[in-house]
Amino acid sequence: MKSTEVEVVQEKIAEKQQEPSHSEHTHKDFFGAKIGMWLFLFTEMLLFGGLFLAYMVYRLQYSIDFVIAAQDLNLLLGTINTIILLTSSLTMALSIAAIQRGRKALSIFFLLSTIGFALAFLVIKYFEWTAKFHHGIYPNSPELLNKPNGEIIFYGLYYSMTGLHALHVVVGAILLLFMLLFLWRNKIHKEDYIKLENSGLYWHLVDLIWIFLFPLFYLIH
Amino acid sequence: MSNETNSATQLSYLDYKPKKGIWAWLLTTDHKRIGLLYLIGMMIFFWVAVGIGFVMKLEMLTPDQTVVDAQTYNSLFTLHGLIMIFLFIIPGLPAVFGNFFLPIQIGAHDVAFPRLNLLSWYLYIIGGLFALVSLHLQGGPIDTGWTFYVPYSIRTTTNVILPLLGAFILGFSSILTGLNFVTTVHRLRAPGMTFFRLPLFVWALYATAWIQVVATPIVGITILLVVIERVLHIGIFDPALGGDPLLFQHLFWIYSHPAVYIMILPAMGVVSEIIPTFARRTIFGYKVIAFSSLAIALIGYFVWAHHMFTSGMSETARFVFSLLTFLVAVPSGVKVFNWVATLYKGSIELRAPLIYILMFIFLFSIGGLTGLVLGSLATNVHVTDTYFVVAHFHYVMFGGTAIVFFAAMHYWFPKMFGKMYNEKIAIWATPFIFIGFNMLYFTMFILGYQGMPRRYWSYLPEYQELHIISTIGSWILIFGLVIMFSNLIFGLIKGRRADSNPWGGVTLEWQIPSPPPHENFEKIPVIDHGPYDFERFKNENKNEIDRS
Amino acid sequence: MEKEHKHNLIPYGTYFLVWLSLISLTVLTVSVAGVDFGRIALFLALTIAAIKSTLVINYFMHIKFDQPIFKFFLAVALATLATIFILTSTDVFFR
Amino acid sequence: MEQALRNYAQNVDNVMLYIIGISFLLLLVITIAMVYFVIRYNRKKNPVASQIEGNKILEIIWIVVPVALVLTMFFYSESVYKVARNVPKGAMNVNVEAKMWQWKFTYENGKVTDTLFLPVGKPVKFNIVSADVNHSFYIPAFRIKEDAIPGRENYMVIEPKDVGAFDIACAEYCGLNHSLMYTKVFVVPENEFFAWYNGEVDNTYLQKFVLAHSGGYKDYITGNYALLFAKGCVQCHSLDGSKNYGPSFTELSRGYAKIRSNGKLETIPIDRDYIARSIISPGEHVVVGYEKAKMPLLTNRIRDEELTQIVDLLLTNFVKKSNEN
Ligand code: HEA
Ligand code: HEA
Ligand code: HEC
Ligand code: CUA
Ligand SMILES: [Cu+2]
Repeated sequence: MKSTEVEVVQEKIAEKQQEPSHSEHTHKDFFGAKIGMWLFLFTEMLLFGGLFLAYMVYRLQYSIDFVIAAQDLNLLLGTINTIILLTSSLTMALSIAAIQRGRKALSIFFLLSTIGFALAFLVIKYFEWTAKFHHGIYPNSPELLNKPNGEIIFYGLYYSMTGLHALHVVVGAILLLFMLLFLWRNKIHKEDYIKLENSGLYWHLVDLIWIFLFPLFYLIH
Repeated sequence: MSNETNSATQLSYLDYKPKKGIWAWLLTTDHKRIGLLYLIGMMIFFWVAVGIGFVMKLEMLTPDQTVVDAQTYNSLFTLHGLIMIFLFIIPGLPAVFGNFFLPIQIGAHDVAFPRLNLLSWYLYIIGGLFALVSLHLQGGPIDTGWTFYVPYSIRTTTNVILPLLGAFILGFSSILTGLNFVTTVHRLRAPGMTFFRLPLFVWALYATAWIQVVATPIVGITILLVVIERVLHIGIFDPALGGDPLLFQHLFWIYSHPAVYIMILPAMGVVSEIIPTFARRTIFGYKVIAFSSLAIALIGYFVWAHHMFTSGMSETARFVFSLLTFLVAVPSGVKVFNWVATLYKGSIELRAPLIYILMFIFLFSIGGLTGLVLGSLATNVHVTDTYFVVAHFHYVMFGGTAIVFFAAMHYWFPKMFGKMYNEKIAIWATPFIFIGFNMLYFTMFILGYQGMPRRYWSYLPEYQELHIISTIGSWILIFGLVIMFSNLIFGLIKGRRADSNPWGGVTLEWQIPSPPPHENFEKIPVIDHGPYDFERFKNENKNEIDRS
Repeated sequence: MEKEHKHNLIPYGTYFLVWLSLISLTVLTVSVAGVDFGRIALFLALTIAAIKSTLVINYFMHIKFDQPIFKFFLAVALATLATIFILTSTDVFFR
Repeated sequence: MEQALRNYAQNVDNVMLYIIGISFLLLLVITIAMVYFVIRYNRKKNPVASQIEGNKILEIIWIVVPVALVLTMFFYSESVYKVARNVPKGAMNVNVEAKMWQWKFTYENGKVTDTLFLPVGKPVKFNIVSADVNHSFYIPAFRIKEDAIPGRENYMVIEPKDVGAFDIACAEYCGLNHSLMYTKVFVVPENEFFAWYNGEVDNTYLQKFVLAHSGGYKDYITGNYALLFAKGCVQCHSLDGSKNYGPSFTELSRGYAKIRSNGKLETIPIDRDYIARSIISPGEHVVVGYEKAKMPLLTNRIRDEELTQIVDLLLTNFVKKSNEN
């Protein structure tokens, strides 16, 4: 969009504000809401950024231990989960595209499938984790403590990073459930779908993070 | 724009009560009320920390035990640091005066997300309560220092987890405030209020808000990892399991160095407001000051490891970070020079707020310039972790930010409450504060250079004389502060009515009644001039100026 | 505002294409992981991840079609991240 | 380069002077300008302000000049500091282990102490580790410290320039007794150090040695009393009247000595013979008040001509001095 257009938009908004209004503004500022959402996403990015930084430091220090430890991760499940999340991102985007065109039912369908994928992801994650637990590999387990430091750290990072990510998936799924409700009740519709759009942004971020987690943990050889 | 006509049509924010009783405050989304809520919360936490500081200085009177034992002292300085940093000085200016005046100064009715704003306040209070509750739990108050260095923080048996979670929540509160301000500045400027017509306080808050948004999450995750380490033993920070304590220090300072600019930038913004008002002239080098705020925010990001020069980092890192540290001093210097130049050929009225600002310039310069000593490798290695550092950061934080906080309280007092404090008494408090401050903290530079390490409960007898001078200084200082605060509180109760523009300021907040009406502006103003255009203002409001 | 949204209507097909590329990139990175690329293996994996995330950000998250200010914001955040990594490297890579 | 490490503390002080000097000037300029403007352009004297928006040249000056200034500071400081990160060839290794709340020093030959002993004028490299939490190995007099971090080994180099005793502090917060984690480093002449290192003398010997003449190192090498230092007499006999293991040499100026010989109290004049006998057969007569302390037999360390020299020295400098008065 050209800058002149931005100015036009800004002036329009300014006009709106000039109308005597009350503090519960009747006009919503979609653009502002989106700015807010993006800023929030940045904080999430940096939150994980800290963890990735830790990963970098330790990968450098314990590169061999990392390779050994990574052999025990289930590449197949990891790949399936990657595909699931990517697909959920697609359905999320489609859900927004549908409501943009005013097609509520389609939008709801796509949103439901997104939530479905989220659940599938979590179920697979659950099996992955419990399998590890059965092998006695979890933080502070005697089995793990016997291993070299590098492997302990690898699993420390693995559990905290995928754990935090899983937490985000859960939060995202709950958020999407609310959106479903709003869609259902026509609170989200063709003219006002910023909530759905923002939740979508959040959901894509969850996907983005996984895009990096996946090679860093599952693809070390 | 006289007071009477306006108050007839619009209720002041203090009188406008959409809800009953206390709920009119606790559920308000009015940015001005939220600002006051912050002020109240901050007052309470703050005086607790001041009391602790006072006790610490008492303890330092003699080389051995004076009033408290070692364990207590360790908890005291930790709490003192924690409260001062996370509950007072980081939220301080943005949350109180930023909340109150940012929307007014850009000509808006409120911030972009008023309800989020209230949520920030609740998070702030909850975070503070976490810290306070931890004091009364088994294990005793946290004793790690405000820096939480591992592995001590994962070994100590005191209550670490709760204050850490408190800090995490406070971090979120800070992020949300920052996010709110960035959006507000982008979206809610009045028509014609271009970026280069923003008052410099807004510029400073904008730069600060960005740091809050992109730096705070790092400390958030760091703190969480420490908590996880304590509970689950994942090894990331535990050297016994292969963890790297230096990684913690990096992560901690990646946030906490930018955080010191979160503390000082808003203060610098306030200075750029007060000086023009009392000099009756436009600021010298508006754009340079505006950009130096951004420059400080930016370069401030590149220097964190100057807190780690002796930690065993690589030589390369020592070199790089020292060099960058020196560069960050330049934009601060630019501001100082521009402020002084703004006094040149002004028409200066020496009122209490300006006196505090002059004091700020002097004290902050000392603090900042000794920052150079700390940034230089050779000298840092000698004075790091000594009282020299303690002196440095009190000069910049207390002599810098807190003194500006006082200036801001005086400057905006009539606007916020529609009352006036007693000017004479306000001025009388300043010499006590100035002398007490320097006695208290300048001695610490000397102590530090002589090699007295910080966080010491007992010390070698040869340091005692200086400690005594310093402690006496703290009494004088507190005396001055008590005068100042009592005067303000007295003004609040008994002060005479203030009119809408007692100082002859020209930014938007002075164009509306005191205290501001609930909606700030009846009609959003249209802006066609810079923020400090006294020339224009004089022609338009001749009478207004002559009166003051 | 409404006009803006109509502006941005992206065909469903585009999303499918993006999705297809994402999936194929995933398949690529997994199959390539078996091959011994030595030191550049990590680099390769991260490059693929970077390409994938560019796709997600540009299309799914609409950055490509949104107002320039979002690109600028994103640049700030990414630059911050980059700074943190590079400057920390001056320590950990030279120890 | 070698000199640089030896003079490190001095150089650090110079850097400090340089930075503080410039800072002080800047502060002075700022403060004077500020105060002058406030007085000169007071509302009464200057009722109408001039609206000066800025001045490009000035602003460029006060960006460029500070940049230049801080760069000189940086490079000066860095050039000084570099020396302290450079391990000189032939440096002696000492392992330093910090533990809540004490220090442990291990020497190359396996000797372990809790107080540090170093030879003067020889570069030393400390390999610093920690057994529990972070500490920092800080010797203020040498203007240097380095943290002890569990799980890693840090290093630090110094080259002691003077004989003396200096404080070692812990400068990184480490819990309850952080402030009590003090010890000392004793810097002694090389031969004394090696006598100790090889187990010929014990810790207290070196400590006393240093304490006896802190500040008097110059005398040791060149001064009148060189021999008294070399033979270690000053360990027990001070030169300034202060009390120590043995009577101060200034006591000789009494002219008469109250002694106990074979249990009997006697007073005999202090002369050449008395002094010589005190040294070659210490147990024969004991100065009153020092019955419990014993002067060791040092004849194996003193050759005959040295003995005469010592006696002469004591006679002329202590005994005679009093006679003149
Ligand atoms: C408000 C907070 C604040 C501010 C603004 C600053 C500002 C600066 N600080 Fe400070 N600092 C702290 C708060 C702050 N600091 C705290 C809390 C700690 C200790 C943390 C802990 O360990 O607990 C600390 C510690 C600290 C250290 C680590 C010490 C150690 O533990 O080893 C260093 C090292 O480089 C440093 C440097 C600087 C520098 C170079 C600036 C610069 O930004 C200063 C710039 C200002 C000026 C230079 C003065 C004005 C300019 C002129 C008068 C013009 C002339 C200028 C030139 C010639 C350049 N600080
Ligand atoms: C803003 C920050 C701030 C402020 C104002 C102060 C104020 C004081 N500090 Fe501060 N101090 C720190 C931040 C601060 N401190 C930090 C971060 C540490 C490091 C902790 C650590 O090592 O972990 C520290 C450490 C520290 C030490 C070193 C402990 C050690 O290493 O052993 C000492 C020693 O005496 C000390 C003394 C004091 C005293 C006597 C006061 C005061 O009591 C002096 C008197 C001041 C007042 C009476 C009031 C000032 C009023 C205002 C600032 C604004 C009022 C505003 C409202 C009410 C809204 N402090
Ligand atoms: C380990 C301690 C020690 C050392 C080393 C030592 N002395 Fe003594 N010295 C004593 C003590 C104790 C006495 C007092 C008891 C005595 O007279 O035997 C003493 C007594 C003396 C006296 C008599 C002093 C008087 O006031 O009457 C002289 C003279 C003397 N020493 C000379 C020397 C000389 C010369 C040396 C060095 C070659 C030396 N001492 C080394 C411990 C020491
Ligand atoms: Cu050991 Cu402090
Ligand atoms: Cu810093």
